[in-house]
Amino acid sequence: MVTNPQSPYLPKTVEVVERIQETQTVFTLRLRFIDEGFSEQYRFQPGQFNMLYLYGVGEIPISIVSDPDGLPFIDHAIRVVGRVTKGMAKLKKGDRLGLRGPYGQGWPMDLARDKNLLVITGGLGCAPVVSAINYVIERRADFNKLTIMQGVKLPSDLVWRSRYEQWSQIPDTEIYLAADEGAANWPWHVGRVTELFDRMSLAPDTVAMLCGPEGMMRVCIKELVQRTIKEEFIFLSMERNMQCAVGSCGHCQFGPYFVCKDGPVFCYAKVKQLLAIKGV
Amino acid sequence: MNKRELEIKVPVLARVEGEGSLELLIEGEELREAKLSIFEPPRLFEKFLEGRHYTEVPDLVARICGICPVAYQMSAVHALEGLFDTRISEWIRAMRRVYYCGEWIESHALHIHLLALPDFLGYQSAPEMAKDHPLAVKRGLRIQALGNDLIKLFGGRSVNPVGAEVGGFSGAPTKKEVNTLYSRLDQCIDESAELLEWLLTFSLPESNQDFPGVSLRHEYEYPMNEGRLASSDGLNIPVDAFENHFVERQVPHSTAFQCYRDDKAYLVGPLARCVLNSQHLNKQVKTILDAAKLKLNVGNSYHSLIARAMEILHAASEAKDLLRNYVKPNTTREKIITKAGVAIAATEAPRGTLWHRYEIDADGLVCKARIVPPTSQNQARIEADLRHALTTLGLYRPEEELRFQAEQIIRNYDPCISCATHFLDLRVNRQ
Amino acid sequence: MDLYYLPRSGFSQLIDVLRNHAETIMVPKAQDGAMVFSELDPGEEIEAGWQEVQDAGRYSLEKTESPRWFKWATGPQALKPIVYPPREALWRVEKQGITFESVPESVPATAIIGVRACDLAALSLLDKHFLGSQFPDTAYKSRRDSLFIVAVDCARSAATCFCVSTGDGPSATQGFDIALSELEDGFVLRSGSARGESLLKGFSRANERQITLSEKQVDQAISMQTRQLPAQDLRSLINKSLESDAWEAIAARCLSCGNCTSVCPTCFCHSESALAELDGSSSTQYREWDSCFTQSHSYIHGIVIRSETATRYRQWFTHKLANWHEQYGRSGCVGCGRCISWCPVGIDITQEVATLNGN
Amino acid sequence: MMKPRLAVHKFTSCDGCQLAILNMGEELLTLADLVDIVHFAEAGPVEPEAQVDIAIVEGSVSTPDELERIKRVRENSNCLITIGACATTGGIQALRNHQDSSQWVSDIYPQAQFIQSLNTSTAIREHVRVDFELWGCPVNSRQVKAMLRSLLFGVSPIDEKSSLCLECKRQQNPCVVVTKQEPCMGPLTRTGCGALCPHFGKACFACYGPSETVNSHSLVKRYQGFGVSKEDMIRRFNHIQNNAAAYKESVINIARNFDE
Ligand SMILES: Cc1cc2nc3c(=O)[nH]c(=O)nc-3n(C[C@H](O)[C@H](O)[C@H](O)COP(=O)(O)OP(=O)(O)OC[C@H]3O[C@@H](n4cnc5c(N)ncnc54)[C@H](O)[C@@H]3O)c2cc1C
Ligand code: SF4
Ligand code: SF4
Ligand code: SF4
Repeated sequence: MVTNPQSPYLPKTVEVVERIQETQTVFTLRLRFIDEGFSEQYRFQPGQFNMLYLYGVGEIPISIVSDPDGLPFIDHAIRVVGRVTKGMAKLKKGDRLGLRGPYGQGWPMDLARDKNLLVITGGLGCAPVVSAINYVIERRADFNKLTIMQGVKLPSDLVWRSRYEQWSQIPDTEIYLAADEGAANWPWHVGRVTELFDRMSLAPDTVAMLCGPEGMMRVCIKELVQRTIKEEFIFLSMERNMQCAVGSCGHCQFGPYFVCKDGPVFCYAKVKQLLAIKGV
Repeated sequence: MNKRELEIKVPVLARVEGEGSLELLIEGEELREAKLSIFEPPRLFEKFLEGRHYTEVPDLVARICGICPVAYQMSAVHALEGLFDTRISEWIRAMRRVYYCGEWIESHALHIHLLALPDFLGYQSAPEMAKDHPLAVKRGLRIQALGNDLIKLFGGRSVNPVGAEVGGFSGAPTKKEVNTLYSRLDQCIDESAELLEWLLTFSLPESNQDFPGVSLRHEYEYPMNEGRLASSDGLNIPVDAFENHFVERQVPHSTAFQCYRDDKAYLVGPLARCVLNSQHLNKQVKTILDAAKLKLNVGNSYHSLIARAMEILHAASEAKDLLRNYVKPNTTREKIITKAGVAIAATEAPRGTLWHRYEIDADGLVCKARIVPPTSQNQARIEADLRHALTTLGLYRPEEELRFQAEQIIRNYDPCISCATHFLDLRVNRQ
Repeated sequence: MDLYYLPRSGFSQLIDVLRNHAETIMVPKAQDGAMVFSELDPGEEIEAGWQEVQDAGRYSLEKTESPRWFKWATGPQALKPIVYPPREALWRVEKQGITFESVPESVPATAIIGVRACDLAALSLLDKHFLGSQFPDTAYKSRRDSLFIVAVDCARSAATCFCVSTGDGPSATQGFDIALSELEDGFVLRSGSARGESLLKGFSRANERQITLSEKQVDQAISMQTRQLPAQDLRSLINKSLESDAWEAIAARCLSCGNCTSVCPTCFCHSESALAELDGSSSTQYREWDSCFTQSHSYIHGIVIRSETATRYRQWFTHKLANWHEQYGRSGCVGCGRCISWCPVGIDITQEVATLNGN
Repeated sequence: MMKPRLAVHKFTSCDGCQLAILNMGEELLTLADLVDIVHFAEAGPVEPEAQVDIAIVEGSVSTPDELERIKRVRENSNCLITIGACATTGGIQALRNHQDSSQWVSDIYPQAQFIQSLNTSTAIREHVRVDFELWGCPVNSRQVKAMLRSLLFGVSPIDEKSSLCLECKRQQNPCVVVTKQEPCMGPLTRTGCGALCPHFGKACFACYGPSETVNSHSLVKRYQGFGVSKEDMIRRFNHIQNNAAAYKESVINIARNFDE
């Protein structure tokens, strides 16, 4: 008779220390492990993610947006889109959920050190890169110019407007925003996000970090490559359905890769071919 | 004396299967109208059976009524096998009884606990009753669950089960599956006996009306799938002769079909069965009944509560006997050679005799179908009983009391209005 | 290597020895028209004579006069359902305090008789998948560790078999405790592990004739195979065909039903779901076999990445024959032919490779 | 906290789907603790016009009265869930939609003028907004419990729509198409029932309705190869879920292409 040792799928209990409503559909949960001993062992890299489990409902991958030095607190910015996220939106301070992680390969912060950093997000995807932005801002002297670009459909889609305003105040930081359609209080560009590339100067040693819909990333990468950014310096965060986050369930396969363990952050040079084909 | 005019309308009858309503019109000492209106929309089953292959019939007719699908399947397969001269094996015959036992147990337990007992004990619903009588309700739900599980053994699910076929069953449970269920039967038998004993302690209202009970009767067993049609006043005919003696009519005061036997209202169902077949009832059932010194009377519809509990115990014991030495056979169905002609059979649904007739063509397709469900047979009887009971109670009584009495009478019959084949929308006839 | 011989009549000796090591013994049985592994009750014997006929979308059993127990080639299952059950509980959580606990499962030591070479090859692929990562799958490991494997060399191949071309059969070379070669009147046995060897020690040695016969049989099984995959690594062929029209042509036939992935002994995709008690007091997390042929497999909010059957089939095919190389160092196909037989419309992976290859 | 209020409404049906609730066994009492069952005629409480959080609707719309009644149910409920084939696609009685059903009525009823029945039997969705649909004829307690549990957690229920074959294989049933050349509808039918028919060696007859991907062309061609006739094939789609879009389309395609 053989009995199971502890399963790698077993979450740990965490508590909501704080809940911040960022926009109508985005909220941040600040979490802390109940088990302090475990909390002390827990470490992560910017760009990694956790599996968050809502009691009785389900488990979903969510990036960590807080700084690695911010432990024991772990922040997750969650956008309400469907079943689990809708349920999580109801969590209050003091509520508990399950967490396991951290998983995956984060952003190449070491590579970006002492270089220019360009962060591009589009559509609704921005949580994964926020960790990188925060990381740089906390260690501003270690990095050169920081450029943040975001394209949205409607001005109202812009999450964290106030943060953009804050970020733009930080030295050597540039913000480029574009909305497909304008609005009264939209001081930024109206049009495609790619049109913004013509307004900025990109040094060839820029490290680019992208996150957003695959179509948007494809277009942006094309612009970057044309502007002589090295393929090895372009990084993107991929999304695929994820059930287990440890390379077991097979859902997150992207070509030969498992997004959960080989990604979610991939170097463009590595996935160039795959990205060109639809439905991979 | 003041002449009282009272109109009692119960727009939706609670705790009956399907939706029906009740209308009473009382003028002074006279009960002018007592109508059990059934406004279940017609689903036209007999029409869409036309053109269907005989193999589809069991799955189609099951959907006439979610409460007693096994009965519909059994009447259909027996009718068709009769026409095709199919000889079924002993195993099939026995397992069909087990399958049917499951439906009797489930249906009766559901009726007793969820529909009827709240009346006797004064609650609106079973969950409410469970607050004061948790053990009795839970026991009832367990018995009901076991009935369901017996059906599932052969049909996969208890509502619209899938295993029954013309010729036998599509498959058979494994020995292991049967054993798991078998081991629960003893407890079910004990609990059914307790249930019967408990119900026998109720003081049931006296009533003695004069009308016949009708059911199948079989030479050596309690009737389910086979037998001749018999009545408590001496009828004894083969089921093929049903149409010579029984007619369905639209009566002037109601638009629902009502079935009469030689112009008489009659009763089908557990009470009629128990009375007509008492010699084949399980010994334990008889012993308990004798000890309680109750003589079942077809003329007292309250006795059907007892009859249902008797049949639960009987069915649980019979299922146990039939499953005792279960072996999974090599073949679970007979080969069918189709033939054109008229297929007729009746079996005993939980609520009473369910009669089917099909005309089949040479390709095995249905040309015509006619189905007479138990509730349409009891309909005239229910209305007669209503008149009698309300008059006996006294028409001067307060409305609430009359209304409760009337509803309780109706529920005694466990009318299953969902067997909607023959039912019409009544409201068009209202003035 | 030492080869032993056990007459058929003496096989019960082996069963007896196995019973000392295993609580459960599984043997092939004919059930509902297919050979499946099922528990051998004490006193029960393995049924002789069963043989199957397979073709694309076809599988039927025939009872022959042969005294052989392993005349059939493959059944619908390999070892996958045993080591990786179709549905299993992963953990439980109590509402009170949101506390998580593993679902304790005790796995009986199981000896399984009649495992084919392709099944063993598939098992070692599953091992790599479930155990080779940074997060070994404990539930899989317990069941894997509980197995005692008695393999059997194929004396016959089904029309759907092509293990010769994938290099995985028809005779067992690795991953077993004991392997049998079945002759008319008995078995030539060899061990593949120390515990296998210790069980066989007492048996008598096989003679020349028996050994030659058993070798000839394997040759016969080899010669019976008509299907094959090309010998070369298919990565470059597939990777350059990702935008070929071939996928649409297959999609016209493919039902996206997932039968192929379910019977494939190496497919491992699964999904998770929470099943809470009605009263909400606790919940259990389950995983169950899933397939890359479903919408939900590639669903991310608002988008189904592989919304068309063409891309789903391509995913399956590409993963199996190309990406497996990157992930686990070899192709994910062991040549068992199950996906061919059990496809309701008879799509044949070897034929599709040939088509892609321009044949 | 106030318990959520629940109503179970019946339209044209066989009552079978409600039994998924009445057959829950002891969990029926748990349910009664969790929600306030304000209308459920078969179980006792009758208050059809009550305002509720969750309305469960069984049955299709087949009478003029039902046309009106469903609007009131919608107005009175926060969340409207349909259970079963009748409510979700129109049910088996939607077979009349392809016929002259007034003729059918007069064939059955001697005084057909009394019958107030529409010429069609249609899904609830065709009349009012529906928040979630549970497929199956009948739905089972497992589905209903999972649906209710999700609603009680405040999240939407899960739609199970992949092919029955996946569930069939999880049960380890040898496929009846492959072993017996039975024309099983499993590949085109959604999961939920637990693969009951193939478990008994019987071909699935699609009582759960279309799965997410319906390639009837390929499957019909295969079954044609087994000798299944055009009429037989049409009947298999034109069955319990006859009014489901994917099956209706399949019937048209078979009628058009079968003989090619
Ligand atoms: C590596 C990674 C990091 C992510 N980080 C964040 C983040 O920081 N903030 C944030 O708001 N969202 C993030 N997402 C997306 C987030 O996981 C989905 O929005 C979420 O799973 C949707 O769940 P749902 O139940 O609300 O949606 P539904 O649309 O109801 O989805 C149903 C189920 O499908 C699966 N699913 C749906 N969308 C996705 C998806 N995009 N990725 C994986 N599985 C999915 C989940 O199992 C989900 O429960 C991330 C996704 C990935 C892969
Ligand atoms: S791909 Fe087909 S032949 Fe290859 S291992 Fe899987 S089921 Fe067997
Ligand atoms: S869907 Fe089927 S089981 Fe449910 S009510 Fe309609 S006919 Fe009955
Ligand atoms: S029996 Fe039917 S449901 Fe099961 S795998 Fe075969 S085709 Fe699919």
